[in-house]
Amino acid sequence: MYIGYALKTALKGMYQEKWINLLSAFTVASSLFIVLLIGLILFNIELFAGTIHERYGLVVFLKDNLSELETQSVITEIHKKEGVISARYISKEDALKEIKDKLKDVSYVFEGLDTNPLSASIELRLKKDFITPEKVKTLSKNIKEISGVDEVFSAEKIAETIDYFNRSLSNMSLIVLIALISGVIFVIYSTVKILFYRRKEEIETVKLLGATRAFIRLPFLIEGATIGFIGGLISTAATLVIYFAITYRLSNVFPILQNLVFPNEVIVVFPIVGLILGVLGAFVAVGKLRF
Amino acid sequence: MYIGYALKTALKGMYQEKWINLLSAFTVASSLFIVLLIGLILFNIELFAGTIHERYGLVVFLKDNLSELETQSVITEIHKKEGVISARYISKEDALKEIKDKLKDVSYVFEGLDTNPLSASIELRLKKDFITPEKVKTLSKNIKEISGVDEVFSAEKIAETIDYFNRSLSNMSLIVLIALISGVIFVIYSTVKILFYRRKEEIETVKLLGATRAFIRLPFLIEGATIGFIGGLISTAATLVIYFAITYRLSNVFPILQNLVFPNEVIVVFPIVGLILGVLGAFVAVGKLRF
Amino acid sequence: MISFSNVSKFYDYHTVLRSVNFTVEKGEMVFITGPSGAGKSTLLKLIYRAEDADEGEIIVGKFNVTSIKSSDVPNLRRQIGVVFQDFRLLKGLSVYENVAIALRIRGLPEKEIKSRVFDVLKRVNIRHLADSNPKALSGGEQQRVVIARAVVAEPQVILADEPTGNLDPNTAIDIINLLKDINITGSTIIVATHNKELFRGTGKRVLRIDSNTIAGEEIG
Amino acid sequence: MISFSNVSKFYDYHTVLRSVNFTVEKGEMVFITGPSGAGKSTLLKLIYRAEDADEGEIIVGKFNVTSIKSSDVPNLRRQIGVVFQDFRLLKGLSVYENVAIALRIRGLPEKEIKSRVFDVLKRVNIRHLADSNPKALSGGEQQRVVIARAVVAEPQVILADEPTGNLDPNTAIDIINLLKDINITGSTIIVATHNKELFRGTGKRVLRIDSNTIAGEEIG
Ligand SMILES: Nc1ncnc2c1ncn2[C@@H]1O[C@H](COP(=O)(O)OP(=O)(O)OP(=O)(O)O)[C@@H](O)[C@H]1O
Ligand SMILES: Nc1ncnc2c1ncn2[C@@H]1O[C@H](COP(=O)(O)OP(=O)(O)OP(=O)(O)O)[C@@H](O)[C@H]1O
Ligand SMILES: [Mg+2]
Ligand SMILES: [Mg+2]
Repeated sequence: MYIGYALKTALKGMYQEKWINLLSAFTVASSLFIVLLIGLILFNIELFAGTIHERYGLVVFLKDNLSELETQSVITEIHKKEGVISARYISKEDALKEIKDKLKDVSYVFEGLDTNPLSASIELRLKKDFITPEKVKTLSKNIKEISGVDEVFSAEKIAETIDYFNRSLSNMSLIVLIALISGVIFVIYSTVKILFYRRKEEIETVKLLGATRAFIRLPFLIEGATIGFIGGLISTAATLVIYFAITYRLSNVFPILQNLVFPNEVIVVFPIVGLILGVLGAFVAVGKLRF
Repeated sequence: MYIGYALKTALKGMYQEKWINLLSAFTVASSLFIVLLIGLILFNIELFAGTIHERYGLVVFLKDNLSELETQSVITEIHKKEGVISARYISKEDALKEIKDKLKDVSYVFEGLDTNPLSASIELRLKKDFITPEKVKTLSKNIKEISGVDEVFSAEKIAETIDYFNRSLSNMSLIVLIALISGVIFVIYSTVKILFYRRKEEIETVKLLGATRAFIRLPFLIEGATIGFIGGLISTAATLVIYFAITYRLSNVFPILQNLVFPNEVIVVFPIVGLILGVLGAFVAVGKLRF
Repeated sequence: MISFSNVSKFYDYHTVLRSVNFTVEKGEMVFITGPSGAGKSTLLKLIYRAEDADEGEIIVGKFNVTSIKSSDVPNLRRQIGVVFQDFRLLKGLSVYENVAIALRIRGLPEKEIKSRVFDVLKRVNIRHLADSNPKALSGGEQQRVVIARAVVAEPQVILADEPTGNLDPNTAIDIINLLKDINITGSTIIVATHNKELFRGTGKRVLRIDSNTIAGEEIG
Repeated sequence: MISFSNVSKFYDYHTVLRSVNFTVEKGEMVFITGPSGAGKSTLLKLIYRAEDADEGEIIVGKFNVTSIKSSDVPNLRRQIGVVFQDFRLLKGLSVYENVAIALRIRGLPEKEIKSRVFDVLKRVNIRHLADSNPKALSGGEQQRVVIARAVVAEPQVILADEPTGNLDPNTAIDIINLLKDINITGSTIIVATHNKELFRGTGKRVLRIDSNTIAGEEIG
């Protein structure tokens, strides 16, 4: 029964106070933008960390001049070890080709190379939960004892780093999340508080005329929702622009940036998150409405 | 004569409207924060690009078994070429050592390497304005004609990339700068406009009582200055926190981040910039004050 | 309809009302008078629960105002139309909307709102100002908007606080006649005023506040 | 001191004043009366340049108000003290500060401000309310704050727009006596009012506005 009037009041109020509302939407947008940006960065780092996990493995160097049968038996032996997902055999020749490929940019170091100085090797992929400093150490010790194996390159340091990185990432995510969520709540709360504050006198009067809480609250909830929604929309748009700017432009220079992922759901979800936060903030800001 | 009263009015007004002022300072801070962050990123990319410039050069590979005299004559010849800043001779042995150093992480590729497959070389550093695709091409052709030179590695692609990168960087800086400056002006303008708007009735009354423009404006200018200053302070502090978080924490994982530079002047300059923008925004927002 | 028993009201540093006792019957019209600062407005505010009594009991119709639940306050207030001494017009709204809001709050359909609002604006002679902003009105015109808003919903109780302070004598008498007409249809009315002309010869009860309480009662 | 020659004022859709002519001598005290909406407040607003005249010429002391430079308006207004019909009290400030601002604007030293403000608050009988917020005051008390603010700087001209609408008869007479006292010290005073009691027997000129112009002049 009040809704038509509340809608009209909210729209009119928002038009009359263009400035405050623009600033509010802008503020909400900029904080949601930061949330989105940091979220996106964390998301992508997480993704990247995931691929590091998958890619990472041990490299087992074989003694020179092993027969095919001997090589095969080493591989079988390794497959039996706990934590090993797969093992890929790389011959001397493959190794050189691969290295040359990887180091294209500095390929001049291979100028005039006419003997192949590399060993044949086996690359292992390990299970995710197997990549801890101790487990990798034990595994590589075990593999080294297999006959035919010359050396195991275990890169404990990389394992340690990934481990540390993962832990500090979750810590940081938590801190950043808490800081940002309280930031967004603060902004929307104080935004609606301002709108409420500006109409304090009017609300006081309407209360004295006998208005119910719902009658008073509804326009504010609509305003909060609109501001939050628009804030979410703007921040999503801004993030998309930044995203395309980075993937299309900067990736020419830093090719790794081409792999940045922007989850499509964000485009739908974020304005709705803004709307919900707006309604919530408005609700808190209008408060108990004592009579 | 008005200043004491204006100061009291401004402080009192700011205290009475804690909410609006907090939100304002917060808004200014967050936009200045973005300015600072992007500024810092651009600054560091610029720095990095500068070092790329300096580091970048041509590599001249010499024929095998040149005598010391022949080598010396090649170096002298190269020095004569336009655009060359310096030439560093690297023997076969030095080259291997350097490569091994550079590729520490993948040093296993040198396992079992017992002959030195590398050539002796001369690394050239070029003048900044000489690093354009055509000039580098011409120069490397000229050098190749010197007797005793086997091959010149010119990496035209790197030159092209740097060139492109530099141009798109200045374009982007410009766009970002314009967007952000208008953003900051908008925020401070509308912030003070709100303060002004909230006191519209009061100002109308004071005007009717015979107040001069200065009397009316002064408290607003003081408020704008305070908000801008606090905004600048908060954003500087936030940026410093982010900076230390990145250099101390993340640099464990991405060592390149250790080289990030935070110019100390920012700590002093930015709050002052905030203050000036605040006064400016307040001045514009209060406007002409028609009587 | 309205009864005060031993009602007192204090502000931090002084007493405004002490041991006020009186009753107003349903359908009665009563005047309250007294010097500036006597407590006339405060007494009215206690009736529509804009202020809480510190002592005593206040009954308004079926509501015990002094022990009313917070959620019942809007119901109480919708039984009462108030002509505020300081007008309390809503600045952002037109004259029409300022009057209509009293009906909107009560959930009336748009059509009825329209006819009722224009009716009452006609009765207070400001029909032609319906679309104006209250700020562009003269003092007396604004006061008539407030009166229109107070009576438009035909509430059981009408409280008029100095309703003619900004009106010329002729318009003032028109307003008092309007209130009398409404009174005849059954509304209980209390008018707080300094203006002796308003109650002289009406034959209504006049309560005089002095020294923080009802110091006397006469017939106007 | 004040003279109107053929002054007219229109709003978008109607005429408020047409061809108004009158003069008020320096040191004179004049009343303006007329029904609600006649244009009394508008006439006063033209004097302190809150509204622009659409036709004619207005002179106030050494100022030609109809051709005044925008930068001179504050100087004009500082010659004039206004009792606004709608009070225009500053909500954030105490009663003391509300009165003091009239002197602050004129750049007086703090010490003199203090003694002058307390003096005038005493004269309108609200010295004890100096630290109160205007919102916590009764209607009549607020009106006296406005009067105090208008007279505290002892301006050459005082314009009082319905200054006693919220005051009981005794207080109203006190206020008129206060204005008379100030008038004797040399200020020119114009009082716009509906209240015939205020000018009856004063022997001052009374201008009556009707049909958009000054329709008559009598002696009160
Ligand atoms: N919120 C408040 N806080 C403190 N004192 C108050 C408050 N409201 C009113 N008062 C004081 O209570 C007294 C009575 O005020 P009230 O408004 O009831 O007077 P009134 O009879 O309506 O006077 P008037 O005729 O001038 O309107 C006044 O002295 C006033 O200053
Ligand atoms: N800003 C405005 N825009 C349009 N009309 C206006 C404006 N200000 C005043 N009016 C109209 O001009 C007329 C005269 O107003 P004014 O305030 O001068 O009357 P008044 O004589 O002071 O009346 P009252 O005794 O009721 O205060 C009124 O009808 C009013 O509606
Ligand atoms: Mg009162
Ligand atoms: Mg008027």
